[in-house]
Amino acid sequence: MKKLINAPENVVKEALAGMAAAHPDLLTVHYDPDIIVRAGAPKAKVGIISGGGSGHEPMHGGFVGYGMLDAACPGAVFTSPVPDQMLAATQAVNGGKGVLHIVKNYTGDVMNFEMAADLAAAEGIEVASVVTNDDVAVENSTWTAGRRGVGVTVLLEKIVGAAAEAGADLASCKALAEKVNNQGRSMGMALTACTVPHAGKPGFDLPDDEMEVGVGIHGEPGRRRVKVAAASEIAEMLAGPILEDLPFKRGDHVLAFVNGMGGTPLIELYLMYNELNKILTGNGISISRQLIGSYITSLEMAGCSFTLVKMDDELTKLWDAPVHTPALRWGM
Amino acid sequence: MKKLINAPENVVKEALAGMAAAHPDLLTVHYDPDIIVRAGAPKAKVGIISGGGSGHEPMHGGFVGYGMLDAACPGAVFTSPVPDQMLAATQAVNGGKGVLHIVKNYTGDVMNFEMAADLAAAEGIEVASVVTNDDVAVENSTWTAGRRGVGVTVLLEKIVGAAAEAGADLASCKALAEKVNNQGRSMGMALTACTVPHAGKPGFDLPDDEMEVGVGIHGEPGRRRVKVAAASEIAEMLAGPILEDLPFKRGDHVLAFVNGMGGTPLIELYLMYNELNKILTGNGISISRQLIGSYITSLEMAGCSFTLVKMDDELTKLWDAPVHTPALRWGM
Amino acid sequence: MQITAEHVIKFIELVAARIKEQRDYLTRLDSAIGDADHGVNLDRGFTAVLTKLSSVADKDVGAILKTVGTTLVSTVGGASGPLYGTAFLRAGMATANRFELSGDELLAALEAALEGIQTRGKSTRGEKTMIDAIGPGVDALRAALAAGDDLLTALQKGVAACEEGMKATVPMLATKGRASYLGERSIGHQDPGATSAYLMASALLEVAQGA
Amino acid sequence: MQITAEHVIKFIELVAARIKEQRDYLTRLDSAIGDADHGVNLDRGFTAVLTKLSSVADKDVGAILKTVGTTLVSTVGGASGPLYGTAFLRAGMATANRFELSGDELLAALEAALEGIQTRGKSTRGEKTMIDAIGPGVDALRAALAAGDDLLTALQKGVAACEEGMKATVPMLATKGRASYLGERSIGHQDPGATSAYLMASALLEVAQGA
Ligand SMILES: Nc1ncnc2c1ncn2[C@@H]1O[C@H](COP(=O)(O)OP(=O)(O)O)[C@@H](O)[C@H]1O
Ligand SMILES: Nc1ncnc2c1ncn2[C@@H]1O[C@H](COP(=O)(O)OP(=O)(O)O)[C@@H](O)[C@H]1O
Ligand SMILES: [Mg+2]
Ligand SMILES: [Mg+2]
Ligand SMILES: [Mg+2]
Ligand SMILES: [Mg+2]
Repeated sequence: MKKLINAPENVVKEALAGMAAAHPDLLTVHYDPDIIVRAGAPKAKVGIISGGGSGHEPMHGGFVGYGMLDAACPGAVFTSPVPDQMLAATQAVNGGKGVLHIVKNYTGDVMNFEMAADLAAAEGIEVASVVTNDDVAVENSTWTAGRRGVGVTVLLEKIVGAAAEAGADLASCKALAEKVNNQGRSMGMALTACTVPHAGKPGFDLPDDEMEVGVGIHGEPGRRRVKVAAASEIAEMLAGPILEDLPFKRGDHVLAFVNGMGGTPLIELYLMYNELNKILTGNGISISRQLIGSYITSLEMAGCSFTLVKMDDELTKLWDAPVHTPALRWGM
Repeated sequence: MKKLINAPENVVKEALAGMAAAHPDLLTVHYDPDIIVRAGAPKAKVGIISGGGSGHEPMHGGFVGYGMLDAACPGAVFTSPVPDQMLAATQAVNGGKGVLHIVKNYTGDVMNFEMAADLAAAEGIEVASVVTNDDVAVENSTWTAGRRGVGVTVLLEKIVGAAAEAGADLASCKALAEKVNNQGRSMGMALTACTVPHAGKPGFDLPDDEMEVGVGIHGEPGRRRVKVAAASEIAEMLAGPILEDLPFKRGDHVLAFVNGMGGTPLIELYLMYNELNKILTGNGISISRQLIGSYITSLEMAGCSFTLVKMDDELTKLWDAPVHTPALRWGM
Repeated sequence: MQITAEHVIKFIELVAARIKEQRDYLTRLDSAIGDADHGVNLDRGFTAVLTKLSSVADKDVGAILKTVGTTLVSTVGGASGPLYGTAFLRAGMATANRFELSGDELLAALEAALEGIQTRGKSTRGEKTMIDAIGPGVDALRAALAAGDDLLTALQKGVAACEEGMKATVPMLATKGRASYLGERSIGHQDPGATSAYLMASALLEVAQGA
Repeated sequence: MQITAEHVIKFIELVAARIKEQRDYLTRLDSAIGDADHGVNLDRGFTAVLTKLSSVADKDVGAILKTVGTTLVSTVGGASGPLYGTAFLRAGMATANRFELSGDELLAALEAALEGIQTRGKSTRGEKTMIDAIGPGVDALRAALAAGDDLLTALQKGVAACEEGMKATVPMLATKGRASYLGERSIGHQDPGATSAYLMASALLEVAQGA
């Protein structure tokens, strides 16, 4: 295992210390429980918080700031944070208008957030939750834990953050979050595995000529292993299931997000964007907004994911609204 | 070799097509010769262009836009662009106030830019050049090709781009560029090699317990190979030679740039920023501005580099000035 | 025989030691069908639990188990944190103010724990999770006690069933937790949570045997 | 014998073929002390040159070589593009309007090429570059012609010296080009540019031998 780290058990705290040193204008880091709280957020708004395992940077801590998250709860690497963190974050950002929890659909995340929400409710804080589940690689069946929450989470945090900044109330924020989640779909693939610092070994062995299709963001294997293919074929493997699923049709405008898994060079992401753009154009769908880069990652995994969200005027306006966080910034 | 590409010979053009599709508001891509030209740049300003091999994305194409570059010339992967590209870019951005060529000190880049400058001069276009050479890993001797241009290039393009946007003339832009270069130093390291698509094999073999210290950005081996060390020790190996070299002293304010080589997860960059911050604090130097991310890369290489630029009010103001490019954006 | 508060302290200490020993093994199991953190998660949790034990050394069984539960909830994270945390919390509620547990009281505590996991995890048996080890173990313990076995014999039968349950997760298709994302590919691997559950069960037996 | 314009066309075609054959070898050499692109760079350039050759098939040697030079400058990039480009341009200027070259004229063209590389690259011998192969080759050719050798014998001596020069780059410390960044670590590897220069020299000899 080769990593720019000291001891595996200190990775998260030391990276948090780096964030605190780098972005004092945007955020404050609290330890034990570890939370990242937006600096100088107005109190008279709905608080927006999210959280999940570490190793997905910049998600979520990199999205704390104006127009996006009010707090983030980083767990151990690939491990859901504990309820204490979400409770502390909820308390920190509650200004009386309630707090929205943005949760990715993983058993651990859902349970830990649920426990925190119960504790917060017991303190009289109004909490609403949205669970993202946009990964079409997983069959959406009542017999499974359901689809994973992946790329849509990033886009949703930006869009709902903008609405909260503009004064939307808790119910509207929750409804908006559900709308974005319903209108979004994702799928990812990996060329290489990644290594959890504590484990010291890659999560799976992948021969030099094979790749995993339908991976999540936790270094777990995907739905199937196939021979490495050309970028154009990989783009079809990802875009196909997304387009077959609801809700995309000819004439739609989408926000297209081509995401790197952490170890993928940008030149490859632009090349994949070119492939995605060709596929969508061929399907009569046009890209009205785009995001290209490594925003929801799996440590140093090489690979990419596509996320499409069907856009309308409301979502476009919120997407375009000013945002100022360590990882996403425009309009200010 | 596992990459998200189609044929190796089409990587650059297909990634350019992706950039063109993604950023029509910011830039236009011309082919044969391949150049990326800022969209809607005002004509009555000094044109700022740069270029170099591809594989370093977002540098340079990702820095084309308001307040930074007016054009970029992408060569083949790790190969200096040809004079035809720089000539075409110079012609495209020349508005009569002259054009500044920002060149990284590599034999190939310098020679190809020189030839282009000669050709442009023959057409009556006023051209000035600055050659960046901030890599302290290379001995600065008249007996060698001199120090490589690395991280400072990114910061310089931002700062000089802001000056040009504000109306500085060609001589001032050149003088400013030289000032930034003189006040900046960098050093990099690699945990893994990278694979040039055409070569199909990593540029060097690195055992699982070793790393290269003093690498450039072209996948070449570094100055020395040592056992993998803790992040704190690696930070010392990089910051030490930078601080020993001119021009940093107690009380200085610096712009600190922690750069990922392309395959390094952001969590590690923040952890390294934390180490750098501790070292600088210990030396009485304070970080007044920072940039953390993968901005000058070597394909999928894992590793990082540090760049420090000594700041003053002039440079700080120009750094803070609005910029809007695919890779750097603030203030607008 | 009875299970005393002292036994419970010893049991928790032994679980912590076993988890630390088997940390990499558990993580390796989780690496095959999950995200390679189960051993690390539980080790972090039980290491924290150890630092809390002295504060409840003279308390009743319920207080000890509740402290274990809240500490696990606050330090483990992931799926196993809320699940094991809830299990110990519920077992603690079932044993409030008790300094000694009869066989039936122990059974009631374990049933409460199992019930807590199932409620929190919305899971049933056969989904390739920890309850596929805990469930059969509790069943066997109940049956043995009902048949008049002494506690030690009953515990032995319970742990044996728990081990069988753990092994029976190998051919199962996961439909809960992270492993469910793998679909058919989850088949052929032993569930990490079932394995840690068996480690805990055998630690309980070991303490009872030493008693 | 004389070197005709037709020979020059054949020479360029042979260089293009040899470079394509040796592309991966050259790239491997560049991978050890450079950036793994020398073979790919030259192959891209000479592939482009081939498409231009028909347009100068009936032109004089100078026109042919100038077309090769400008095409290399426009398609190779890196260090070798301007260097080889300049070399062919200068050789073309030295042979303007000539349809046949005597030994002395060929020598003059090669001297102009070497001079061009040195000026463009600000390099001297002993720095572990292509001129450590070209320089000794030109010297040997000059000496042989001065000693009265016929052109073919002189070329043979020149190419042998060129090969020796190429091999002599192995123990050299690089002080120009990318390899110089490696410092002492550049020692022990053959320079890729010296190797491609030797390939070109031996192609010239092969064409002359077939003449
Ligand atoms: N819904 C559930 N019900 C019961 N047990 C579950 C459930 N989901 C997961 N588990 C158990 O949790 C174990 C994984 O724990 P751990 O690796 O610590 O958490 P995570 O899956 O969040 O990484 C699985 O092996 C399984 O036994
Ligand atoms: N200044 C120089 N003078 C002469 N030859 C040089 C000089 N710099 C580099 N070279 C030659 O160029 C070769 C490398 O060419 P190439 O790999 O195509 O370009 P780059 O170094 O830009 O990647 C070296 O092996 C060396 O022979
Ligand atoms: Mg986990
Ligand atoms: Mg090169
Ligand atoms: Mg796990
Ligand atoms: Mg090279």
